[in-house]
Amino acid sequence: MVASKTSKKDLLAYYEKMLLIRRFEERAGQLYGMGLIGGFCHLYIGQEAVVIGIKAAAREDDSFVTSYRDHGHMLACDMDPKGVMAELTGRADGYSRGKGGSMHMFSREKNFYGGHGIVGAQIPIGAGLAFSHKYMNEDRICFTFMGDGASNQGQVAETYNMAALWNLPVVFVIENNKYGMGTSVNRACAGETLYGRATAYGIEGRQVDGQDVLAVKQATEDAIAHIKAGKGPVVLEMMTYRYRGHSMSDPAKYRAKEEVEDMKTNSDPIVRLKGLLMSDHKTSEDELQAIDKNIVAIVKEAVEFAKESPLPDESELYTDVLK
Amino acid sequence: MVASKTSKKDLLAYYEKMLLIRRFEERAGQLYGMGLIGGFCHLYIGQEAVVIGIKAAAREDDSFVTSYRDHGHMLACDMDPKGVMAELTGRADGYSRGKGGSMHMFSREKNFYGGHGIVGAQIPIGAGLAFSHKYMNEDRICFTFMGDGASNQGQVAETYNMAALWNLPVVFVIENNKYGMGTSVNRACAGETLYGRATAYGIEGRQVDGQDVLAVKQATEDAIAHIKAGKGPVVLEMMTYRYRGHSMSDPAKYRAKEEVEDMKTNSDPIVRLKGLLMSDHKTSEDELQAIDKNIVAIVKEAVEFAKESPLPDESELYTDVLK
Amino acid sequence: MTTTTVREALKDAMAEEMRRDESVFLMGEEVAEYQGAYKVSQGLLDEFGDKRVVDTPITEHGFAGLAVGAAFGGLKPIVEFMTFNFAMQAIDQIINSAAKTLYMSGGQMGCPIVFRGPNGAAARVGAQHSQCYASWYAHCPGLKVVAPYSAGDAKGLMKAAIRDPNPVIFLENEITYGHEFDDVSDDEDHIIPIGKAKIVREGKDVTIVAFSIMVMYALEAAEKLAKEGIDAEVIDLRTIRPLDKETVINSVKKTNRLVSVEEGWPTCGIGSELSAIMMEDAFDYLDAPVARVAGVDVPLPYAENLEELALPRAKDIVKAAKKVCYKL
Amino acid sequence: MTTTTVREALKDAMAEEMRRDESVFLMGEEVAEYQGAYKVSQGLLDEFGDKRVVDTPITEHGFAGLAVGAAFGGLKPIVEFMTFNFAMQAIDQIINSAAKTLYMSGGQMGCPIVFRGPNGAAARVGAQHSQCYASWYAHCPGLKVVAPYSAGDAKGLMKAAIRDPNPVIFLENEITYGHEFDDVSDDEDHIIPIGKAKIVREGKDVTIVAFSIMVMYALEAAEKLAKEGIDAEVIDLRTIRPLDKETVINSVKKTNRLVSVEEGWPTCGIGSELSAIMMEDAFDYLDAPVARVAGVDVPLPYAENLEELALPRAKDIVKAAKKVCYKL
Ligand SMILES: Cc1ncc(C[n+]2csc(CCOP(=O)(O)OP(=O)(O)O)c2C)c(N)n1
Ligand SMILES: Cc1ncc(C[n+]2csc(CCOP(=O)(O)OP(=O)(O)O)c2C)c(N)n1
Ligand SMILES: [Mg+2]
Ligand SMILES: [Mg+2]
Repeated sequence: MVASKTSKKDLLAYYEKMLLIRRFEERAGQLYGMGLIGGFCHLYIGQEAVVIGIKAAAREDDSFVTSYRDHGHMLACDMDPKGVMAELTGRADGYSRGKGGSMHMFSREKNFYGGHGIVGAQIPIGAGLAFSHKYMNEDRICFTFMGDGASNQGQVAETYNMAALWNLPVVFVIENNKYGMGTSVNRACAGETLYGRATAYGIEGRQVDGQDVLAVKQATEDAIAHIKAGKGPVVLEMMTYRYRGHSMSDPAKYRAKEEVEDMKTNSDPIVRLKGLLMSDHKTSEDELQAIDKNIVAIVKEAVEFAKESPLPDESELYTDVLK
Repeated sequence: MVASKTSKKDLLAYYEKMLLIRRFEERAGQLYGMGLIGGFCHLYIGQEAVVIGIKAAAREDDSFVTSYRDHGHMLACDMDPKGVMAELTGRADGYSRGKGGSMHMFSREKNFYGGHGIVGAQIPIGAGLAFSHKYMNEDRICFTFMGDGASNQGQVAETYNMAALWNLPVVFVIENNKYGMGTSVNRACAGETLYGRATAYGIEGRQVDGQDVLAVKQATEDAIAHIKAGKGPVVLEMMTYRYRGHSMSDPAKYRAKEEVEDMKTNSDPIVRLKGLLMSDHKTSEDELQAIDKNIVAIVKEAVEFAKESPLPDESELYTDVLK
Repeated sequence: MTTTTVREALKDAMAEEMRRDESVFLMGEEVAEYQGAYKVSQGLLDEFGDKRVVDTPITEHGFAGLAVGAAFGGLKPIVEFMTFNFAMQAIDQIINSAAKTLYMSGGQMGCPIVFRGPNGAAARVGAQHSQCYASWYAHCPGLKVVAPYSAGDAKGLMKAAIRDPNPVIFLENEITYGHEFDDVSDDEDHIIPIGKAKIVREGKDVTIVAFSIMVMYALEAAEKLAKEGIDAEVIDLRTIRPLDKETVINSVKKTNRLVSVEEGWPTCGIGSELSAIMMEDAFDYLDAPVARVAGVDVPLPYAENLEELALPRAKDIVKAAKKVCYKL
Repeated sequence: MTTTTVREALKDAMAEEMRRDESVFLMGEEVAEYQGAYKVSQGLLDEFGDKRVVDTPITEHGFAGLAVGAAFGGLKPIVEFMTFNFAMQAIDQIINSAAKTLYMSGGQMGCPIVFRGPNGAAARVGAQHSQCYASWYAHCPGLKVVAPYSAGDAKGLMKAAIRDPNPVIFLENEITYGHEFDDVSDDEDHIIPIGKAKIVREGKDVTIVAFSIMVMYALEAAEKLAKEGIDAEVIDLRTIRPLDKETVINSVKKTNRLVSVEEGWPTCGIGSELSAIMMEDAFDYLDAPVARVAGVDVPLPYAENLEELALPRAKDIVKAAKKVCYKL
């Protein structure tokens, strides 16, 4: 891990948040298995350091937008785990009142703009959010997340071009978790790197160890400085990994068990941060266990809430089509 | 101009073809003014060396596909000027029996696959032709043309990726004529070069003086060698210029008269080749005038043919919807 | 009331709304320095500057998506498609992002945006440049779809569309851009409500429903029919979604006959929908089956004679009206 | 006849045609190594190799366009869209390049291609993944549009689609992939002609027209209606374009009543078209107005109860049938 100039307090906060995502999603996976969550459910487990490292560097009013693999981003943005879980179960108290589901949640209050189900669609949307920030002189940045598979979509290239031409305050975050569904990045993506495609448009870019929350934070700080200096948008290619299948229905037979085990053992972002906390900051097992317990309680509460929340009223079928 | 290893005979053939395109289009412009051609009509005048230089290096059975600015490519592919002109006037003897018009002509026999009106659409189509050539072990290359404006379209990036991944025998030819309609390339295209966007996908690319038919020919030969050596697709960014407006209805006020005059005076592909023919190959004015006269006659004949060809029979309205 | 062209009416509507609301901006290909491919945005760059009148690269999918994001971010984009044919490249963002997000967010995220540009056939521009998208967009919940004919309606509806908190598809017509009308209000707050049809000619024998440039042919047909003793009522739908059933039904209650007219292809068209509405809500008032007049079910040909045959003209409407009046 | 699932029937059809014709190949996301997102292409990579079963990047617009080019070049591509929702990104190539080029070339350039994949709602996958595109594609000349229900029809029509020299939109249904049918022919040359509807249940009191999974609900409704003394005839359209008017009209001549059923939204839907056809060709045979059963006119909600309410079910069909029989 990159040497830590970050305070113990902050590190513990990141640890707590990453753990929240992990535990929250583990429970979501269980609820899916129990039939309480339906349709698609894409878990973020393994990638937690990416969104937490970015959030650590971002300003509270910076905007976030991502794909369907979005629970981690919502929790990182401090959206209420209860509301997220209730949406997963399709209940009235969910963020989208049960009408959106796993892939479609939003919180204007927390500057989280979805949750988008069409691969690639969120990328011009993110640039558009950045456009609006700039237009309104808000001094906000939009963090726009995409997968390695998504980075092949034409609208990504179109967006790079516009973002560069118009000098938009946007950081494109490619979460390169090595697979787009069952297709490994080398079978789907020509060229040396994914960020290099943005470089061709004059956009600053680099690869980052996405399993190291501090490396992510540092890279994000650099990106923010670049943008604030008026030098234009930035692309960060986060090298990361998803432990689970693409969605709950994917047995993930396209990769060796060893590959997954190796990542879990040697590159887990939570384990790594835990190690740092213990070695450099003398954090005790007890301290960490207290956090863990707290997280488990929060998640449990969210699950209870989500189970008890009622189904949306039938009249909801017809509302929110138009304003 | 690049030093000429090309025979006088060949040079004269290029000269003749470039002149055919020029005179043909000048007449087409006139017919448009007279109301004999309707709708859109995009002239290629000024860019003739690009398609002729490429055709000079290509094999006869290589396939060509381009946008709506396509008359030059048809004539380069040896399509009959009569049939092309008759299509422009919307007559029964046109290549598309009057149903396609300026933007939509095809000749399987001459390996010309259109003529496409949607900016960017021909690029995956060209890669698909290359895919079919490879699939059928035909040893043919597809030359896929696009404008600078078109090069921003997302499907271009998508196609670069697939062409590189699958090692398709395709040469992407960007005709960078400095404008996409009224928008100059620097207002529409971020990044240093247009070919550089393909390089990011591992595709070989370079810029070429598109006003020099021999430079174009040489670059094309190199590209073909690259492909035949199994090294993958190539992109050539042809630096060129269109003298006329975007289409017949464009007064082209977005650029200085001087800019156009400078190109016409100092970089005209026909004038340049003529100079070479006279200086290095001792071609006489008489020889060249004979060619000119012949071309004028061919074009005149095409115009007469197009004027006399009947309108399509009314029953044609209903045919060719399905096979 | 002022006399002006549809082109100017649209431009005036945009300019007035941009003056009124800082968050309104226009983007699209050639809208700024070129003053619009069809000059609808003439003068806007001069008045509002390049922050609010934005030339885009030729990347419809990308800039439509970017505009949706800008709308999510609090702005009110007007997106010009050079023609609606090119919006097919962007239609995923229009339907999946702009139209569906309000619902998918349980009402939290609105998308106030106008997608506008010429729709349908111009003159001799061939099959790829001439499609009418009215019925495709009409099909989709979460959108409003507008297609005015007169300059006054174009202005009033454009202003309504810009002020509307929902995504609005605004279908213009290239041929009518230059047509003059004397129905244009000078009142900067004169809004024409979306969702209301207009009776443009009263009559008692047959109802002819049309929209966009087809209203012109419907009126021409009505004149011809009058000479033959048939008194046609002509309704300009103006809005395609939500469709003003009430006005159409009330008219049919009087005339007992309906002819629908559209430039687009017939199958699953607006005329089909009108037939279905008549079935459901006016079956007992019909003295004859509804007749559809629509573009011929082929890609639009380039040749002058074929193009003329492919598109609905007054004579086709006359024929259909006579048929439903059993006078053929 | 063999009993098999729709999934296997589709796979067998593709495999047989690929054996028969070297120029047929399959491309799409996850069709090869993953064996298909919904396993429709299971085993094809093994048998035909990666030259003919091609995994693509997630670039619908690009690979659809590439496939069109391959078709122009002499191949017969089958393009799988993981779902038809994602084909919206590619729809310009489908309509402007695949459907229109034959006409624009005066008959010179054909585009023999099949675009296939699941259409409409699966289970709880939300608004962006559940749209039915039947009416959009039905609208457009130059295409054939097929949407079978049974495994036998799926196989026979898929074979017909692959052999067809025109672009065919082949709308499958995710939920029926696993459904078994005993109507599957083993004859490798058993083709079901595109453009022919099928009477799946004979009856005399009311005609119910459906396609794709809605046939299942229509049959269920017919059983329920039988118990209430209403004898329904159920027609499976199978092909949406060209629509087999004759079979529908002949049925209505007998029953004098029509209920149309589709999962998609009602406006400008297939039901609207059927209403228009009835107006034009069977008005005098109707004893009641045509009733439309369609998906509720909203983006599809995720919540279990709302989703169930949004989609047409047997009870909705029963209700509509009783209404047109004046037994409600
Ligand atoms: C346009 C579109 N095509 C296909 C899909 C189906 N799909 C959903 S996620 C996915 C893989 C995306 O992979 P990647 O971008 O790497 O993101 P990850 O899932 O790894 O986070 C695919 C093919 C879709 N939702 N949208
Ligand atoms: C998808 C699409 N968008 C817009 C247009 C309108 N249009 C036609 S040509 C053109 C400019 C293209 O410029 P470029 O690619 O540089 O080619 P050039 O005309 O210079 O040869 C535009 C905007 C179109 N035909 N298709
Ligand atoms: Mg991935
Ligand atoms: Mg250009």
